Amino acid sequence: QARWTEDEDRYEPLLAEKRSTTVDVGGTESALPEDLTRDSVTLPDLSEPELTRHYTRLSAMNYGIENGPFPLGSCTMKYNPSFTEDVAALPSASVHPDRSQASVQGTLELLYRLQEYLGRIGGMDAVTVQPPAGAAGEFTGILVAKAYHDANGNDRTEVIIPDSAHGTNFASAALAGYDVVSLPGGEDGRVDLDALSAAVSEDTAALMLTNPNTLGLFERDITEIADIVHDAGGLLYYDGANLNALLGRARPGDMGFDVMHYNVHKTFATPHGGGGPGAGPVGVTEELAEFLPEPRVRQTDEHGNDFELFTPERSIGRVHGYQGNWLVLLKAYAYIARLGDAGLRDASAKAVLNANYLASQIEYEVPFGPFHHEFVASATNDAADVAKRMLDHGVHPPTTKWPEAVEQALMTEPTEIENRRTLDQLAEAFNAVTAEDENTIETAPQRTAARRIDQAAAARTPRLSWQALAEHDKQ
Amino acid sequence: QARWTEDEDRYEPLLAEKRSTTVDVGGTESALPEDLTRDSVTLPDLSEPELTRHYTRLSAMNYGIENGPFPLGSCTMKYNPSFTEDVAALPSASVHPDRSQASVQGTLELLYRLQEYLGRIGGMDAVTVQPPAGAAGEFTGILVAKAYHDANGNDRTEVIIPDSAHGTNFASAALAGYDVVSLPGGEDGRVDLDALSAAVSEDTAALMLTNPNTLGLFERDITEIADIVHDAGGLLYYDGANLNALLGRARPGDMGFDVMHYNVHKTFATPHGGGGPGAGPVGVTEELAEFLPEPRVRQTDEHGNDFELFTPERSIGRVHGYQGNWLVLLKAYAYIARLGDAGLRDASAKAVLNANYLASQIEYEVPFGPFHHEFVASATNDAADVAKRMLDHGVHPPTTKWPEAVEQALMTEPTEIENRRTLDQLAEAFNAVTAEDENTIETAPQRTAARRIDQAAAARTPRLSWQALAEHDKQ
Amino acid sequence: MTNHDTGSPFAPHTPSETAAMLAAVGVDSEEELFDIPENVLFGGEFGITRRSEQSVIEETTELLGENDDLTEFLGRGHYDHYVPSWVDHIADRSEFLTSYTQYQPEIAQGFLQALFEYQSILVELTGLPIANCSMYDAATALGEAATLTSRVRTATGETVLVPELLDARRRDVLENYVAGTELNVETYPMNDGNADLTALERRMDEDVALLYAETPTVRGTIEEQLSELGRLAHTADALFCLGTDIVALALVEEPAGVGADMVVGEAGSLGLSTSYGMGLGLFACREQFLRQVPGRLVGASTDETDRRAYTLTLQTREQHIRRERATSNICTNQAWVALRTAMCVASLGPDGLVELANDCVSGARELADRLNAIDGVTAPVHDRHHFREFLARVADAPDVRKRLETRGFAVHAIDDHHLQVCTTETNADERGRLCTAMEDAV
Amino acid sequence: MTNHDTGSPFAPHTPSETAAMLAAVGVDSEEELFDIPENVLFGGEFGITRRSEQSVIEETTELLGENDDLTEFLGRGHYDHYVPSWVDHIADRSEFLTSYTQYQPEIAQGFLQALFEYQSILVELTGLPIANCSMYDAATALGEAATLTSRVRTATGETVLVPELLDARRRDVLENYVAGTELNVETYPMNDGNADLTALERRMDEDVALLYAETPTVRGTIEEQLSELGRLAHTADALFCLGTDIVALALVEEPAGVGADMVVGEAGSLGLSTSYGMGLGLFACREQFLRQVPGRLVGASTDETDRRAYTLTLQTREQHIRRERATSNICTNQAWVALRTAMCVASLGPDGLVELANDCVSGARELADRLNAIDGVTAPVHDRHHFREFLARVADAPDVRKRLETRGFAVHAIDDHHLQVCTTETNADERGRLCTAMEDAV
Repeated sequence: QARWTEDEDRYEPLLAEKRSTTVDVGGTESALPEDLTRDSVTLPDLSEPELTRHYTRLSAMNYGIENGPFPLGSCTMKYNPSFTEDVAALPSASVHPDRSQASVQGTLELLYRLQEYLGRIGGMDAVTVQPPAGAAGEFTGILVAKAYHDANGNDRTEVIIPDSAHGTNFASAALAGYDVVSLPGGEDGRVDLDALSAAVSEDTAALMLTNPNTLGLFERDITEIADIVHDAGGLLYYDGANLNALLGRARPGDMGFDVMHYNVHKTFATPHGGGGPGAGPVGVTEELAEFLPEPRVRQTDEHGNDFELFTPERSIGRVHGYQGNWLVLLKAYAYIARLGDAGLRDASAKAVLNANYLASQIEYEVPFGPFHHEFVASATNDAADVAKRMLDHGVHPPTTKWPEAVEQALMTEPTEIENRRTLDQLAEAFNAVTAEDENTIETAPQRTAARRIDQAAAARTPRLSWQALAEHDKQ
Repeated sequence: QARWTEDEDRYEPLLAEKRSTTVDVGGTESALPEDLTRDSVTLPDLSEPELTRHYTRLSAMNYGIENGPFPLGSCTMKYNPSFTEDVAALPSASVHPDRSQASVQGTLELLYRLQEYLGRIGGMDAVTVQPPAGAAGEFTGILVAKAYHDANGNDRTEVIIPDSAHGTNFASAALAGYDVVSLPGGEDGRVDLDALSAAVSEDTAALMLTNPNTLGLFERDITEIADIVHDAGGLLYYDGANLNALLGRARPGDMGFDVMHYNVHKTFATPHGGGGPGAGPVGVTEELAEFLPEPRVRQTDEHGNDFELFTPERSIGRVHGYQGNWLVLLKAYAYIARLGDAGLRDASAKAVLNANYLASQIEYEVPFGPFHHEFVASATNDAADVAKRMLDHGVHPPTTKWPEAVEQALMTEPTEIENRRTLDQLAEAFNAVTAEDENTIETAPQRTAARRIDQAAAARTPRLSWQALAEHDKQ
Repeated sequence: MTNHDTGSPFAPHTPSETAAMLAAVGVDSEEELFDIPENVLFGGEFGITRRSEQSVIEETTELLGENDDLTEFLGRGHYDHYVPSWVDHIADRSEFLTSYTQYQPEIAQGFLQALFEYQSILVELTGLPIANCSMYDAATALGEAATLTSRVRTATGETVLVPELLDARRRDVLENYVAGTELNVETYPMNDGNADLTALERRMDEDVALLYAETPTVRGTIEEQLSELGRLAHTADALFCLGTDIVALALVEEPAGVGADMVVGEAGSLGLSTSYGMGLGLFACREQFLRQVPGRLVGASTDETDRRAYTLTLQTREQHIRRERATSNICTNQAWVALRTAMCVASLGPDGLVELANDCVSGARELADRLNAIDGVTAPVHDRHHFREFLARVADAPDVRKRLETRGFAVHAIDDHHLQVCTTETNADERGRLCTAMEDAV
Repeated sequence: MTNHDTGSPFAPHTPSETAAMLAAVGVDSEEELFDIPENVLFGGEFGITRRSEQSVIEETTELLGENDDLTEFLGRGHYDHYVPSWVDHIADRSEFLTSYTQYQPEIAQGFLQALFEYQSILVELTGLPIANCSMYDAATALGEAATLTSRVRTATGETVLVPELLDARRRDVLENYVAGTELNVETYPMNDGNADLTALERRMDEDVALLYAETPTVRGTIEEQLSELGRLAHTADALFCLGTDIVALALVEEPAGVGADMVVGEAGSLGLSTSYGMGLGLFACREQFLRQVPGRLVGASTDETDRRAYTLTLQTREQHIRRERATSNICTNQAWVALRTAMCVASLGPDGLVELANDCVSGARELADRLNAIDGVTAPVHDRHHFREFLARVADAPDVRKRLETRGFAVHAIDDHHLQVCTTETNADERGRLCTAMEDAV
């Protein structure tokens, strides 16, 4: 379609630029006395046809999983089946969080089943579904670890995190009040056992580990790693971002992990929604179960009221005002139920096959291996530029410049949903860029809704609202 | 977005080109003996992610009402509010047509209410909602007229239709077995009373009239027209395509029309669906009610079964296997209920205002007037070429080269949903084309998903299936 | 402030914009724009209250809630199959749902391609080379088959022969479609649910213009002598039109192979729910009738860049060009349903569609066997293969139907002693409960 | 044939494609691709049955059908407002719903602009120049306000002062957020539902780092001394954080005008239904805290054609760059809810939003008056202006709550003698029936 460009200054006017009205507040029609109200409100004032066109046009300037491949490493951009949306849209799914437990037995049973499913999938004894995102799960897990140590009279102050870990690991540990000990990676891209042995001490509260790690490598020495941490009295935390690689193949609980979080918006295909909402349930071993956030759900014997909320004995309290992102949890349940054992096991197989196949088709160096659901290729040009140029080939590029263990990293995770043809086309996009001259790459993208955006200027002169923008444009 | 062009030959491969599989039918696993089955089936064989991408890409190559203005004359492309879709998606809206009447009282009441609403809006005494489209409504109305004449012992053979009428009028009359008498338009673009007087005779079964007509002109002499037809023993048929111009302002029943159809997919905003489904309810005067198709709905006194289906005494029978396009009727009901008197009356006001405003802003001759909800501008270039070039301005062009009373006609109906700014932009698109050189216009469009398409070749060498296409490409 | 709370909620005009536009036009009021003689001006009210979106949804939800919540075992030409969620979501995208007929193909490639794919699916399933991109429903498609017959026949025959057991409504529509032609409609007898070939052979003569048969029949039986029917028609120099539906087509004999000149029927069994009878008329025919086909056709061509592109084609057949000499009066059709149906077929894939068709046979067989085991029920009544549905003999069919309804089930009572029961994957889980209810009801 | 009936339904590989891909990789089987030591290989089953889409929908529908169908008059921080249909339809477009965080802004302009518009709406409503583009919910937003305080405070104070009547869950979350800081949480007393200013003034000293107040309060009262609260905080060199919600903001005093340094609260009251407590944390603050803001910020810039374009900005605050020194650990947030909320605000427009806020006051007043007229009920308990909700005194609140539930209504029982009742446009039509039920229940 020809884009409707209303003028040469912008791609689509802001709501406020289309029509905006100031309404007086207070006065005779007000339900409150004037001294308790504001003076006026100025907001966009558009009709429904105007609004639907606005947002339809905005949607056309946005790339989603149904537009093409989305191989962002560690993000697990799967197809989000729409039937899970239908389930979440059921009127009976929308109840107020302060309903009596007797009146929401369906919701409680569903949460209970999800706790059970997640426990089995991760090999964990107890699960809370409250954390509303992966980072919230990490924070929860670390608070649980802290509560455990506190309960044992251990005042441990450090959390060890490999260099290649997700930034949230560091921030979550810090938010929980821990000092972060950064662990440099080994030469093979995995944890260096000697470095780990040197790092652990009686101050070690936990080691946070992603497995396979962000290079897609399985931490083969996981048993030794667990022993080192456990021997030092620490706990082993599993970052679930890469769980899709292991579904039905290996379980964190079986590897010696004590705490883990699940990213249901990755592994279990709930939509990312342009950044959220997700959900980050946390699973723990029996030993840690009593510290989980309240409330959890359990089965009871009481007749006609088969499920109930309860507070674990030494609960850390809460990490969300209510029960987290319930609608997201519901979608995750529906997805897991749809796949079952066979589907989950096939998902990891095809995710790993796709990553390996794609890597075999691209003309980039891929250091380290054998990788699983993702690989990190090394670009000869600036990786960010390469990504921009890939946009011109109609695909979403990989995650760039991270992890730092690979120079000019292109961290690539196609997931199981891509077919061979699409992977070939992705490979063509990768390979086409290598053949192009520097100028083409540096001025990319040319074929996208917007051209390359000046990010430095955005940060240098922050314009974070239409009010600020109007002010700025006046000057 | 950059379009994903898989190759240089086509914009998006066909389903069958993506993956196709032949499956044997019959044999040991078959539920039927082999001599009762076909041998095999060859069909596209794709997974859900592949399919959703296919259709999402196709949707991106299609222009709908939420993409921009859609001023097709006589098509009344209104905004289609999505809440009517929600209503149509209610599980309780989907019942089998052979349900007992007692078990579908909700459906029957809703149909009854719609019959009532439509009757009031058109000034008609009785309404059937069975016809599944406007043309089906015309066919129904003419069959009703025929049954009426037959019942009165009159063997009338002709239907009179003004030259400027929709093609369906002619075809529907012919399908009902009538000879069509074409009535040339008067100099003012309206019915010429003398010509009409000359055309009517004892053979005249009906005059089919659109009012405002396709030039947007109200047939001012409607009372005289009605008298002429009625005096000759004929009936007056109202084509509802342009009813949006008159909502709450004038009613066909009050003008002397005996039969009319409503296009709910025009006037009452049910979506066009790329060509259908629509619905074409028919309203008639008391005198003709007994001839309407069966079944209709009426209110009863019987307790607990307040609405029932009945067969009008001398019904023409049926024009659809069941009750027509029920889900469309349901949406029309919801729309009418949303607007109510005030909204309907405002719709016609703004529709007529928008047409007049747009006409005032374009540099084209607009012969005839005063027009109402639509006008027919005259292009100096080939109207079809002008339309193609307007596509490059990101808007949908008007209906072209019709009605023939205007040379190089651009039949334009913006409807009430456009705001002033959009109308100004439409006017700019109109006006920009006049300033362009012939070559630009003749090679337009340049900015659309596909470029100008060779329609002659399509008709000369029909390739109407992927099988035919593959055969053709082989040669 | 916009006025969307007082006038049409979908007209965006603010009072000041309206004023400015009136000024630009050169009038003082909206009323001035209407050129309507005083004597036909409407001064009244319709008495229709303007309601909020929330109110309309509540009202219609409540109203439709008056429909009893029954599990339906109903068929007789209209069927319920599962529609995958993605079909709803993507068919509802406004680019599809709110678009118009593809008069500007350059910005309608998406819908055109989807309709082309729909046509192709029907070509594959029928074996006939031409399929249009929709009729209203099976009944009107049959009507169009008859009018096509009247146009292409050079012989003298004037009779459309239809099965005795044809659904009365379908026949009613057919009668209206032939009313304007020289054709008349007569029936041929049935034997144990299927065509009585002996009687039919006796009936066939040069007066027959069109022979129409169905498989499955209205009673759900599979017609076993399709080739023989085709032969009888062609021997009498008549056309042979087969009525069927899109699921059955995946399993039964290929229509082209049994001599069908035209295929009509219901394609919306995939893609629509029951929808109170809303349909999608399937229409396919032989190559030589191409210029006589009713309705729209999408064809492939190329654009200026020589890329493949699609367009409505052979429009000179249609009413907007040919007027009273058009092949049909149809204009607005069921395009969006055709889109949904193609999506459903694609979603099933060839294996899924064939499996579904097989399940229609085995599911009916299973349910008939279970009902037959109940004292007082004989099922199936016809000694035939059945597709989805079958007859069950009971002592008092209307009474049993009512009792079943009280127990939450809807079945047909087609005469005093016969129920008709239809089962697909959408009610498969309820078969056991139906049998239990039937035990109580007979 | 695809294998979507045996493996993952969403992995498109046919067996032959799988084989070819394995060959291209150079292995014989999928298992070979896994570099997992034998001793941690999982050989078991989860015992989760693979189900069809139809089955999952039926199962979850049935399961959730176990929830009683109650009309809710519940609030206490979580509210139900009508979401227009178009918001659902357009927010569900896959381009929005299935997109990722906007790391490639050139193909994410749509979502970025929508989030920018969301931020702008909050800037207008709070009067504060900085709003981020979402926190998880009101409780975590409050937690983040506290950690921000701990980062920006140069004074020595270590106490976060919160209202005595703060929702316990909100406080619980706050406690966890401050656990890793030097801060501790204490309460100040309330008087007839609002802050007890006299007591608070006595309490304020240099130990207070952050003063938190809410309007409406958890009991639905409008805080009448907001400016005074701001003054008390600033006098003690503490920050003032106001908790509120997006609807109330359209009516109550502008936070910037009463000295709020930060505003937190629930923005999802518009855009989400009750959703069992799913939220959208609102976060806005003064300019000087810009570099300390938690969460994502969208900023305007230009692209190479000098057209305005949007991008995530000031990312050096965030965890993926700053790691343990980030302003928060938040990564995945509630972006899609923010999109919906902005759509809802736009749908209401300024007049609609203000009207809705006024209705929250008058609706609560009307319902309280009607309940008060019932023997045995006193409402409202607090002599304040209320927003949506209020307390009602009855003899035995838990008992009355249960009786009302039996009659189809859900209200809060907050202690032995007090119910809390919340009303908005979504239950407005049921107020009369609630009153009737209450007459029976007390």
